[in-house]
Amino acid sequence: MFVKAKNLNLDTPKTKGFWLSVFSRLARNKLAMTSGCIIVVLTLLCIIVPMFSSVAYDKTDWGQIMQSPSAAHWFGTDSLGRDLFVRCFIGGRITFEIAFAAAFVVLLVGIFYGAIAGYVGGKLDTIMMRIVDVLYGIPFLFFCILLITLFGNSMALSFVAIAAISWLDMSRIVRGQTLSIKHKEFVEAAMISGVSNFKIITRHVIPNLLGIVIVYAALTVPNMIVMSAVLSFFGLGVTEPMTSWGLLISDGAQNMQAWWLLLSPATLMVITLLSFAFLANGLRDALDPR
Amino acid sequence: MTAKKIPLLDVRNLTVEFKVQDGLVRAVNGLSFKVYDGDIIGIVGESGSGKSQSMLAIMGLLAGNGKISGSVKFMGQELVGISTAKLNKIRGDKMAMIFQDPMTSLNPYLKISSQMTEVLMLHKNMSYKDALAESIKMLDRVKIPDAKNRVHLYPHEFSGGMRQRVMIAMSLLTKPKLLIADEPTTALDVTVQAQILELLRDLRKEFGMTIIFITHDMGVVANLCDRVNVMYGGWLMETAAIQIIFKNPIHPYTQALLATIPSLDHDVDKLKTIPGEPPNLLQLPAGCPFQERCSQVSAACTQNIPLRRVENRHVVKCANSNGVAL
Amino acid sequence: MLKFAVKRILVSIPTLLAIISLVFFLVHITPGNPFDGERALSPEALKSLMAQYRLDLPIWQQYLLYLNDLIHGSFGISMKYLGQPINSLLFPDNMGGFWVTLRLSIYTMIIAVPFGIILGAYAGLHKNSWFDKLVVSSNIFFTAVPTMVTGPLFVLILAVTLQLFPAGGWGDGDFAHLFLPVLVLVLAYSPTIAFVTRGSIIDVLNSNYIRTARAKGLPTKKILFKHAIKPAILPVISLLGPMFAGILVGAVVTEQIFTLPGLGVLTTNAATNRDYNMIMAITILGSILTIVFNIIVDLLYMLLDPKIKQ
Amino acid sequence: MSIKKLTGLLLSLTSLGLMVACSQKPASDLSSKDKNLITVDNGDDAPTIDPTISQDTTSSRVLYDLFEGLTSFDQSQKTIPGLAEKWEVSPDGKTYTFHLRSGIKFSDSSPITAEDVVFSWQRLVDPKMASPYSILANNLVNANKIIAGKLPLDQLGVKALDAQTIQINLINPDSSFLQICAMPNVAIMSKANVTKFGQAWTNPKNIVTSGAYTLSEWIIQGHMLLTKNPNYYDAKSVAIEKVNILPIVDTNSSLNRYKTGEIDITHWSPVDQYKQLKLDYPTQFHTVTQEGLSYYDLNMTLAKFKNNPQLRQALSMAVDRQAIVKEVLGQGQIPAYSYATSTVENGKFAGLDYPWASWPRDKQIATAQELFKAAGYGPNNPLKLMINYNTNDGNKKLALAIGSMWQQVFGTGIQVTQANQEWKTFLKARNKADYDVGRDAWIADYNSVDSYTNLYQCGNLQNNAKSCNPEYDKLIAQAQASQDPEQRVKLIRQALQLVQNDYAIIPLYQYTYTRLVSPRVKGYDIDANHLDHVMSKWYKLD
Repeated sequence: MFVKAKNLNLDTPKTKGFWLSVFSRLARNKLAMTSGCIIVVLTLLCIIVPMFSSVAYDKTDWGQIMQSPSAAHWFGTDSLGRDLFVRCFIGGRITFEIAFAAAFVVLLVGIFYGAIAGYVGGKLDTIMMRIVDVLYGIPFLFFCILLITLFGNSMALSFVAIAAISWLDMSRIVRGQTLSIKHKEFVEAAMISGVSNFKIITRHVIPNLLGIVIVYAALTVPNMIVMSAVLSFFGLGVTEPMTSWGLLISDGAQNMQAWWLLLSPATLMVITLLSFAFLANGLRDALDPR
Repeated sequence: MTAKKIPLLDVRNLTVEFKVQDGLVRAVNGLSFKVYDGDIIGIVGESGSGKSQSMLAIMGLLAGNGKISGSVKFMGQELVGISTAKLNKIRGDKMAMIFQDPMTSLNPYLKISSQMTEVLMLHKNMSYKDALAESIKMLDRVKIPDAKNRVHLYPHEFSGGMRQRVMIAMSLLTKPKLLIADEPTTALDVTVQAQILELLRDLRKEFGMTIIFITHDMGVVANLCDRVNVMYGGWLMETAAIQIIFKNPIHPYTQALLATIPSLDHDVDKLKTIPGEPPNLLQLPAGCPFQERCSQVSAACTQNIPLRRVENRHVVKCANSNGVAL
Repeated sequence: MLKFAVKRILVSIPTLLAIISLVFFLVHITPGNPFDGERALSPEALKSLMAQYRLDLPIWQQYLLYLNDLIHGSFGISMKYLGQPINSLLFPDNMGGFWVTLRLSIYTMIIAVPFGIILGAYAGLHKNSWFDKLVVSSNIFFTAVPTMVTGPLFVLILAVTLQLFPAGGWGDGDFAHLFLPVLVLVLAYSPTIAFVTRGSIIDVLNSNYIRTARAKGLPTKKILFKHAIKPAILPVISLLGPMFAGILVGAVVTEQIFTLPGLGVLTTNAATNRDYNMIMAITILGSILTIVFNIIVDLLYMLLDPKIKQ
Repeated sequence: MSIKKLTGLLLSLTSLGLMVACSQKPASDLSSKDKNLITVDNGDDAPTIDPTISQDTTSSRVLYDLFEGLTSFDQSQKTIPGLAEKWEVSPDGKTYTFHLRSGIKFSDSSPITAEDVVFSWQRLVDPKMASPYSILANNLVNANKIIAGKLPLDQLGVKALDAQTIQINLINPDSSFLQICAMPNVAIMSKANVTKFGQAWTNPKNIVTSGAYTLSEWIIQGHMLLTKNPNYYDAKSVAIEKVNILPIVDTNSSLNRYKTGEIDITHWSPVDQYKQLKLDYPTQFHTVTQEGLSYYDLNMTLAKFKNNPQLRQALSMAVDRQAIVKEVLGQGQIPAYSYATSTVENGKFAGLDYPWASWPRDKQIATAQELFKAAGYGPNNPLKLMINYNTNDGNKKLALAIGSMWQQVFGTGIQVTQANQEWKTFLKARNKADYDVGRDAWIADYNSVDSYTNLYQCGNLQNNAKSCNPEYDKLIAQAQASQDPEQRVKLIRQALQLVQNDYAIIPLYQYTYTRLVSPRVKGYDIDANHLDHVMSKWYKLD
């Protein structure tokens, strides 16, 4: 599902000083800054906790199955007696990896594909958009099973699958924006002064899209995490004994009696996503001084 | 000069403040002036001088975080603080406003006919048929070709100049007493600008409405207005008849402003500018906002400066000027 | 207007054909054949089954035969529900398959759309009020917490503990059985609608032509419902099109949690059982729906936005 | 659009939605309070209800209600007369003559005759039908040639002597043949009805049944409504008018709907909630040992396994079956130390456990480590093993548990990884012997040791380990040919003892199934039902 935000009239061309003023505006937005800090703290935790914790994330302990949170296991244990505290953070590491890697691919491919289609327009644009329509048609679940069976199962493959589906929305949003930015005066000015198409796209069109792109990226990150959970459910991508937040949450949802299975991963994920969203809002307001 | 009677618009000590992330921005600071029926007043000043915000405050169109204090009486009725419903009885009927950017001032999703007739049907409760006829007549008057058919078109089917004419026509449908024009010609190229000014002058002769014309272009003021208010940093620096301002300006800022106009009779190699930057409304200095850039600055400029009447309807706000303090 | 719609339909036929061909070949080169089961089949049995479903023919011949069936409006026979024609599985004469998912989506949209728009508009009008913050954070919350969690949560609270509603099943599509699935879907979709409406209302109210309308002394209700409604509703419409198609194909998780006989379970079973004909049928159905909804969105855009008149 | 119309539209839309949803009167309340309706969860949707081609337990559960064979079975799995009142067996045990009950009718009141019986058996071996269960008839005269398409159908060893009597000729005597006659795949169908409607004959509108119930409604993934068949010969003992069968895949949904009283009998229950359910529902929650064996295949085509019996034994001994049964799965399963369950054929094949089964755990580990070293593996030459399992919570726990057990016993000498594979991918890999260690299991079709002995014969389709021991095959063939039951049992026990020492598979545990049965359901003696073959006609509602 994509969000077609109204276009932001960012007329001022992008200069070095611009990013400094953006950052200063962002710094003043308390909510965005706290969210930024939360994300940094969480990322550090995800890196440090699994390293220094006494219990390995995959150590099964048959005597300690399904224990509610206790001194020994702060977040309790799961159906195989594994410590949830460690698994939440190793899961966080994987979830961040998937989210950032997939988001990076989506941003990279989606923006360029959309910008080129929007900017060049005409025949090329229709062809490129028809290709997007065709790719939309492929059933996602089946596509993943095919990928797995052809290339064997690996974590990298799961985010390729997710990215392969998510960049379609992004390219469509970016194309819409490029169409409206294309007519703005400063782009026409660049055209007249003989700047090469590629340079126009990279230096003028794309920087102006950042507002929308960031907002949209912030909205798709949760979808990607949930998609990776659905994939793991079918044995693709993140496989046992490794885990991810999506997997922990889907296990937790299976067994509501054991509330602690769901509580910790769900809270961690909601906190992360709220911080991402507020940070994105802060960034968007900073980018669009109006 | 017209005889002294109750002013059409009497603004006393108008102050407009905006609550912003980093503090309080005072866009208009203790503005007082009077407008009499039939005047064409030019309000002049650099950007950020408060000329637009003061008029928006009068019309009750301030942004959400704006706060108004002081008094604004229109035809004897106090406008500050009255309910939106009561204000709606006045604005659009007796008081009208046109804006700077014609490209975005008309609703792109509604036909011109619907946007014009709704004013007459609301304020003069005319039927749609009569309102349409009246609108077409007014469009002819503002020289829109083939008005009968074009009235049913959408805004994007008009050029910038045409759209400003439609805005003017729309604002004059109810024969308002006062028309506030917020830099209506700035966004237009020079030839169209002259036509619009010509049109305004003719319409004023025909309908006799009072006009407040906001601009930063002294040339436009000289061409159209008979009185001038000079604003700077939210203050009213000087107000006087057009001849006095151009011949014998008292306030140093007015003098500096006039010096920047390139004259036709002798050529100058370098245009004169006013040194320094417009004031930061967040950290206004105590006293006169122009003091950092003023060539005749003195110690008194930092104190509270009263309005002084130099002559009838010629008032100045400067520490070094003589005249009777009001 | 009609000319535009017809043109768009004609353009979409090659796209649809491209999708069918791409998915057809994708499906057939995927390892694992539909007839592998817990009990291994004897070679003869396998051979005759393959013949029955024409899988022993060369692939391009299968493709042509498949297209021929398609033109005659038949999706072929299911390979999981042996011998059952897919048309009767997807569009049964009683309440099941597509009709269930369609009805679920319609109920969800009927409630989620007005609910989302009204909440979004109200939040937009009262920017930065507590209500506005509530709408914004609820949008983030419900995009973060998937139906995979909200579903079982509601079942646990409302059905199992409070025994207010049945914990699942379709019954006769009556209110009791419908309430929880629709509630979960409405909560999943209406915050996004509200969030987009809020954003667009704020943008519109900041625009110059609304300032002109206020300068003309128009009452707030008239400004809202005559001047602001069209520009504000456009971004929402462009969101609703793909969203409705999304629900039709995407309510898999909800249908599984509430064991509803809709398209959801058929889709997952088709993929895991390599039911080629079913996968093709659901893909085609999904694509047609997406194309139809995109055309509807564009038509609505043309209707509302004079600038785009072709 | 004028303002009033737009707001009007928005409001009417919302109220329309609510009104439409509310106006639905709650339909005939399918919930379980109705005396004459029982709601049963069957775990999934039956892919087909055509007896000839059905191959899974889900379809057979429905077929036991809709159709009946020449013989049938009671709650203690004993064979009893079905549509045939009585039968005689020839002295050489190769010829069975069945006498149909008089006056029996199909659900459309057409008479059930010997011709229908012959038709049903012939349809099973018809190459055009390609039934996966045609092996049930491979002991009948000419059956295999007909399946291979070399002989016409009427050559099958099933003849109608007259309208009421049928004679079946076998190639070898088979003590469990009467049990085979009770299987759903050989249940009696109406020849007229099936030939008339062709493939659509199983549609509720067309179907004609010979069992206790008939099918009145079927919504795929929705529900299957069975109504009592008035023409059934034993109709008076069928207590409940309607049976509503639900295909609930998600065990949590099933449990929730049991708790709200919508379902009377669940199919299986969530793996992780076993202890909790035992506490909450002591009388309603049943754990029943099932006639089925769970085991791991070692891929015998791989060199590292084929010629290394010591490694295979070491791996089998290193598995702590007590821990698996008590802590890992903990659902009352029984550890398995032999190639057949101890309960099959009422315990005739018990006592065949490996000698080391009763050793203390550390002695087992010590021997396993010695064998492992003798097999040539250790820290400097580590053995890499991948366990393949298909996506399922129980399989996941088992694979991880056994993986960590091997890791703990053999230390750095072994590196175990697990591969969670999607169902069809898993089956393909297993059939193609493209794996190291593969999860496997077999549920007996009927109460006979043949279900297990077939698994280890050379070239058998179900022998996924691809193991082969000619000596074993010879002993099994002798046992099947022998007339004397004791001789047969002695030979089979000897054969099992022999093949077990090959250690081609690692037997793990005997299955149990767990099920919630509502207190209002009477007459269902679930704890004795090891084959989990259930007929709705047994149920009674108080």
